[in-house]
Amino acid sequence: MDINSNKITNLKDAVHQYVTPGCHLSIGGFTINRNPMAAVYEIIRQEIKDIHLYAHSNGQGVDELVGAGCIARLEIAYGGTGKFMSTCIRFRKAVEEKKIQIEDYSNYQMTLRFLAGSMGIPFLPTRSSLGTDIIHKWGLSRELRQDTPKVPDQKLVVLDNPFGNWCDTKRVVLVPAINPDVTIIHVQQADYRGNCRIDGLTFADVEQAKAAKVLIITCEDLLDDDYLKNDPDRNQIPFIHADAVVHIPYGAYPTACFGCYDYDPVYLKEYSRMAKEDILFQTYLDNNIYKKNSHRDLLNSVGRERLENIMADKNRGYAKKLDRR
Amino acid sequence: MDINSNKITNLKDAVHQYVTPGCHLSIGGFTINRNPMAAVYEIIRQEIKDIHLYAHSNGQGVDELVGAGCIARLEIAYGGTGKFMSTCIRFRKAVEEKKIQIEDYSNYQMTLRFLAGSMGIPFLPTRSSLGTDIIHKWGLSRELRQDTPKVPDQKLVVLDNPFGNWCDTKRVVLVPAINPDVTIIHVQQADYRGNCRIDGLTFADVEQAKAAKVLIITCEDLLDDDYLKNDPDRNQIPFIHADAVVHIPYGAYPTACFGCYDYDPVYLKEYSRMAKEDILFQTYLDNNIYKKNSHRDLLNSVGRERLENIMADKNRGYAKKLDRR
Amino acid sequence: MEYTLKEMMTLVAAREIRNNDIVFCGTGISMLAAMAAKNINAPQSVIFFETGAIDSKLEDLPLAVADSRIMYQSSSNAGLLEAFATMQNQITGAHIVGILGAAQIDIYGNLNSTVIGDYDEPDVRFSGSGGACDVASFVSRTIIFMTQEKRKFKTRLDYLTSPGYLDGPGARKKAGLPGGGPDKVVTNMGVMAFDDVTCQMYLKGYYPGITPENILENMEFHIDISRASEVLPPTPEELTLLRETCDPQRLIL
Amino acid sequence: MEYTLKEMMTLVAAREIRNNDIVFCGTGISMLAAMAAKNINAPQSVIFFETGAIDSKLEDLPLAVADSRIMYQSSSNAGLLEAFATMQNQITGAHIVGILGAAQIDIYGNLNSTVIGDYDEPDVRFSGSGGACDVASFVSRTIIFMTQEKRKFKTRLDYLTSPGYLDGPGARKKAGLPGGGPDKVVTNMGVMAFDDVTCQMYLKGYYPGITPENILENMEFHIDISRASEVLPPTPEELTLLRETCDPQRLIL
Repeated sequence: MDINSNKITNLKDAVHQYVTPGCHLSIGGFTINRNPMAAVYEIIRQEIKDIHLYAHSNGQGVDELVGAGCIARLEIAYGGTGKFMSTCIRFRKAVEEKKIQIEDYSNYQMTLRFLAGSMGIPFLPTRSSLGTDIIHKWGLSRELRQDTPKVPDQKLVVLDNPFGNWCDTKRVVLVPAINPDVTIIHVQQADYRGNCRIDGLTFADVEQAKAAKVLIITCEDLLDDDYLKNDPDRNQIPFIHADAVVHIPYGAYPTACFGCYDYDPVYLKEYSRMAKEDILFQTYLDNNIYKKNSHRDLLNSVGRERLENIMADKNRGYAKKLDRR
Repeated sequence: MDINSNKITNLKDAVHQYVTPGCHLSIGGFTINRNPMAAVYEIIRQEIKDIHLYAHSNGQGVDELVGAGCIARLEIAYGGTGKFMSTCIRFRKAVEEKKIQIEDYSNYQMTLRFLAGSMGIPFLPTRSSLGTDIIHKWGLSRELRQDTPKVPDQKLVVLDNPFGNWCDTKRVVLVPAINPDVTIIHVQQADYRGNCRIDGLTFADVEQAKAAKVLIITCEDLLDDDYLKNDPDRNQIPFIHADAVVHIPYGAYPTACFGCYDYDPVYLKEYSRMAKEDILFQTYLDNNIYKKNSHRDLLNSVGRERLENIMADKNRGYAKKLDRR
Repeated sequence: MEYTLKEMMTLVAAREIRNNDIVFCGTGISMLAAMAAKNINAPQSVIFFETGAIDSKLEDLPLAVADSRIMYQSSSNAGLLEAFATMQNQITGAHIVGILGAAQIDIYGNLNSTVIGDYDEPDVRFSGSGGACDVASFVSRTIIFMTQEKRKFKTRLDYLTSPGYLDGPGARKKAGLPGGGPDKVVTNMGVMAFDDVTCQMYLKGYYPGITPENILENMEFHIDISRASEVLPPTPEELTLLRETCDPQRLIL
Repeated sequence: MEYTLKEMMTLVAAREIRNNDIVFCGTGISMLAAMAAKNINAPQSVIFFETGAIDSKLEDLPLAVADSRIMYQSSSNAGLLEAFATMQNQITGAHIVGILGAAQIDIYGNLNSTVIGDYDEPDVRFSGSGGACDVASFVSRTIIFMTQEKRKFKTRLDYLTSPGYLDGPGARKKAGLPGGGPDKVVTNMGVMAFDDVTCQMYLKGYYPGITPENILENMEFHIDISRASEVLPPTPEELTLLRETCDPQRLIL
């Protein structure tokens, strides 16, 4: 991939080329916002399995990938989406039924792990979790760690402060870097080379993007010229990190995309309802994902009215009048 | 200081209250851009001495503070301003004449040290400087370190990677956090509570600001209402870090302020010329700083024509037609 | 004025928030408590989310800490790194009060939000820490929402997700933790605080119509009830502001 | 066409830059070399500054790496943290070529830009590392500008600011450094490269009118000159683009 080339492609090809069985993956967004849902659905549709997924609180996308059986191992801080699912339903089932291996961290720790990966260092320190079971209980065994070169040999390391009591700190927890094989994020604007502009909170997308060996960007608006260079202060990810750029309007649907559209409460509630029963969930997967050819197909079946309901007020970035009860 | 209060004050009071003799200080900007020069001149005018200064490549402001005899100790990465002074002239003299104590780091290391301070951790790791004299030669002795609680007991620590060869990394250098007593930055826009918006590169200003026990902000535009909240994505420093906000148009002069004005090549060349000789430099200090009551006095003596010459083109952020030869 | 227990809990937590506090809140009732404090008793308090927004306007109630509603008219929009650094930073962290919830709590205010049963063979899996462990590790004090049930107030946690006072006096410091630890536990029956010396939970208040004994019956461990008094019920003004300003659509209440 | 040695040096360095390189540059001649490459032989190369700007338009020549001219029409404006992380990150770092200068260099391409004399009692103080040590530590290869003088090509450096190959084969790896090390040294008399096996500097080229012996006379240590050939002089096209497009005001040239 030439760094300075035109990287525009389509979602089917990008997922097929980069998201391979057994790959280590991370996805952007947080709970019900800016998840790269079109890409998540495409991964499910292509039935890519045995994925090692890294998540802080990525929420909806995680639950659907887990539910569809794509995930073998999951390093995660939070499997929930807030009000819609205080605990992600398929995630919970999969863990309780031991269908996936799981290892727990905190949100900050997962974010630091991506940051370490993006910085090219093996670990970063924090004071979070000292004295807790996040330190004592490992989800991935030492044996698995020894046998798996893409997993570090320890979950984390507690280190006495080598600078005495500097910063009034006795010891710190070192969390190991993550360099996913692939990171997929959804952004409001990207250009042909892969410069990205995110409006609203960036969550940990920037660190996830820069830590990845391959970065796939899906975007609401695709610019085939250098327009984004007119305001470089707002471009959080420069093109040198990008490998594929895909134009997918409503690419975060049914999660929200600040400034563009809100989450769809109808979809998310229906999802929660159907996720609760295995048979219903299979129906959900069939109707909403497998039987659809593309994200556009899904949007067509959702229909214009619901998409209009979630359209963001331009001054607020969300749909003020949306009925969320 | 109430976090949510109106923090507008004037420069004389802010400097007098917070920049005390012997304090540990850091200033924002880089070489010839966005140094908080009005505040630097006020510190010199108030003859505050024995300061411990932390700098990456802060350039013009560092050289003037050193030249005026305000600095006792200096932890620094680069004492230069680019084309105007490949090595800062008063800095060089002070080091060669042993008038200040100096300790050398790299730019990344100093930035990481501020970042560690802002994150509330005692150190951060990097692979920079392994095998070099930055590791072997310490400017501040172990004895001084033992006797000075505000200085860490070691310059840096080399640590074998506790995660084996994770990230293909054998060992790292840990650099200790900095929490300056005071950081002073100059920004394009701030509001009464201390929300800051920086246009163009932020250098390490954000980390320096968030690491500080006290943050003084000088700004080109001061907003006495919540206008900056209309575009929160562009506000890099929220008000919770701020202690004093001072409105000083041309507060970075003679260094540049992107979008507002360029550096003044006439001033910077004249400075370089006068800095070369002790007697001339004393004249410079007398005429440009001690005999002036305020930054406005200095700007008045510079005159409208020169200020007009450096006025930034609004579409470029700098003065396209400025004669810089 | 009539009120629900959820309203009572929200307002009791809100009363713990003071001007000059920076309030970290999660989803649901904790967010509502922070909004109530801001609208009722602590107008100068600042609301803050782990996702990176600070001082959000909150014209409408968010349903998650990543809801676009928190991004509108905040003082600064950043990301998780900045948010958690603000908590871990002892200069800003000293101003922060965190509001948390959990599946289990013990007498030292340690929280479990990860599993019931064995970690490797869980009977019930919950969401996990999210930012809770970070908040509980870093900030000056926390307020914890709990439902008063025996299976939730546990002698021994199945998994310690978020640190309270760990195993007692000095334990946080010994472990290397910064921050202050739990300040209050707000349940549907009363309010607990923590003893300055023993770091153990004690009953501080019980709601009208509830007795200290009722509360003890709904806990696996015993706590001191000698310092308890009845909690003042919500005032009409509190209730009106909570219902009409904070959650008019009754999304949480 | 007539040309100055400074023009020759700039163009010789520019020729080392390829399409798909990300070029880290400092102030002065190194920035001009990067601009020359972009305008002449490597239009797809990307210019990058330690202060946080990448892919700047550079309509006008900056006089410092913090000059506002680098902030105009870049692909992204950030800060030092992002810039150095991009270099230390091995995925992006593999694409980066750094252009450096120094006061002293040794046979392994180690650089001194800190002091002449003792560190505690310096005879001459220079600017110090700035980002040079970081760049030399991290990136895939570096190009070094030097003036050909005995006091600058030293058997032993007074201070090792920026790592080259340290003390020879395997030493970078042993020290724990990533990155590749020095690739070329461009002086006012010729160009040196580094032997794949010994990691020692050797003469690769000498400018028209200069002999290998002239160069050896201006170095404290001896290098192999057996592989040296004459460097092609600047073409009229190179000179015209350099003078008229890159530095029309002759701020550096």
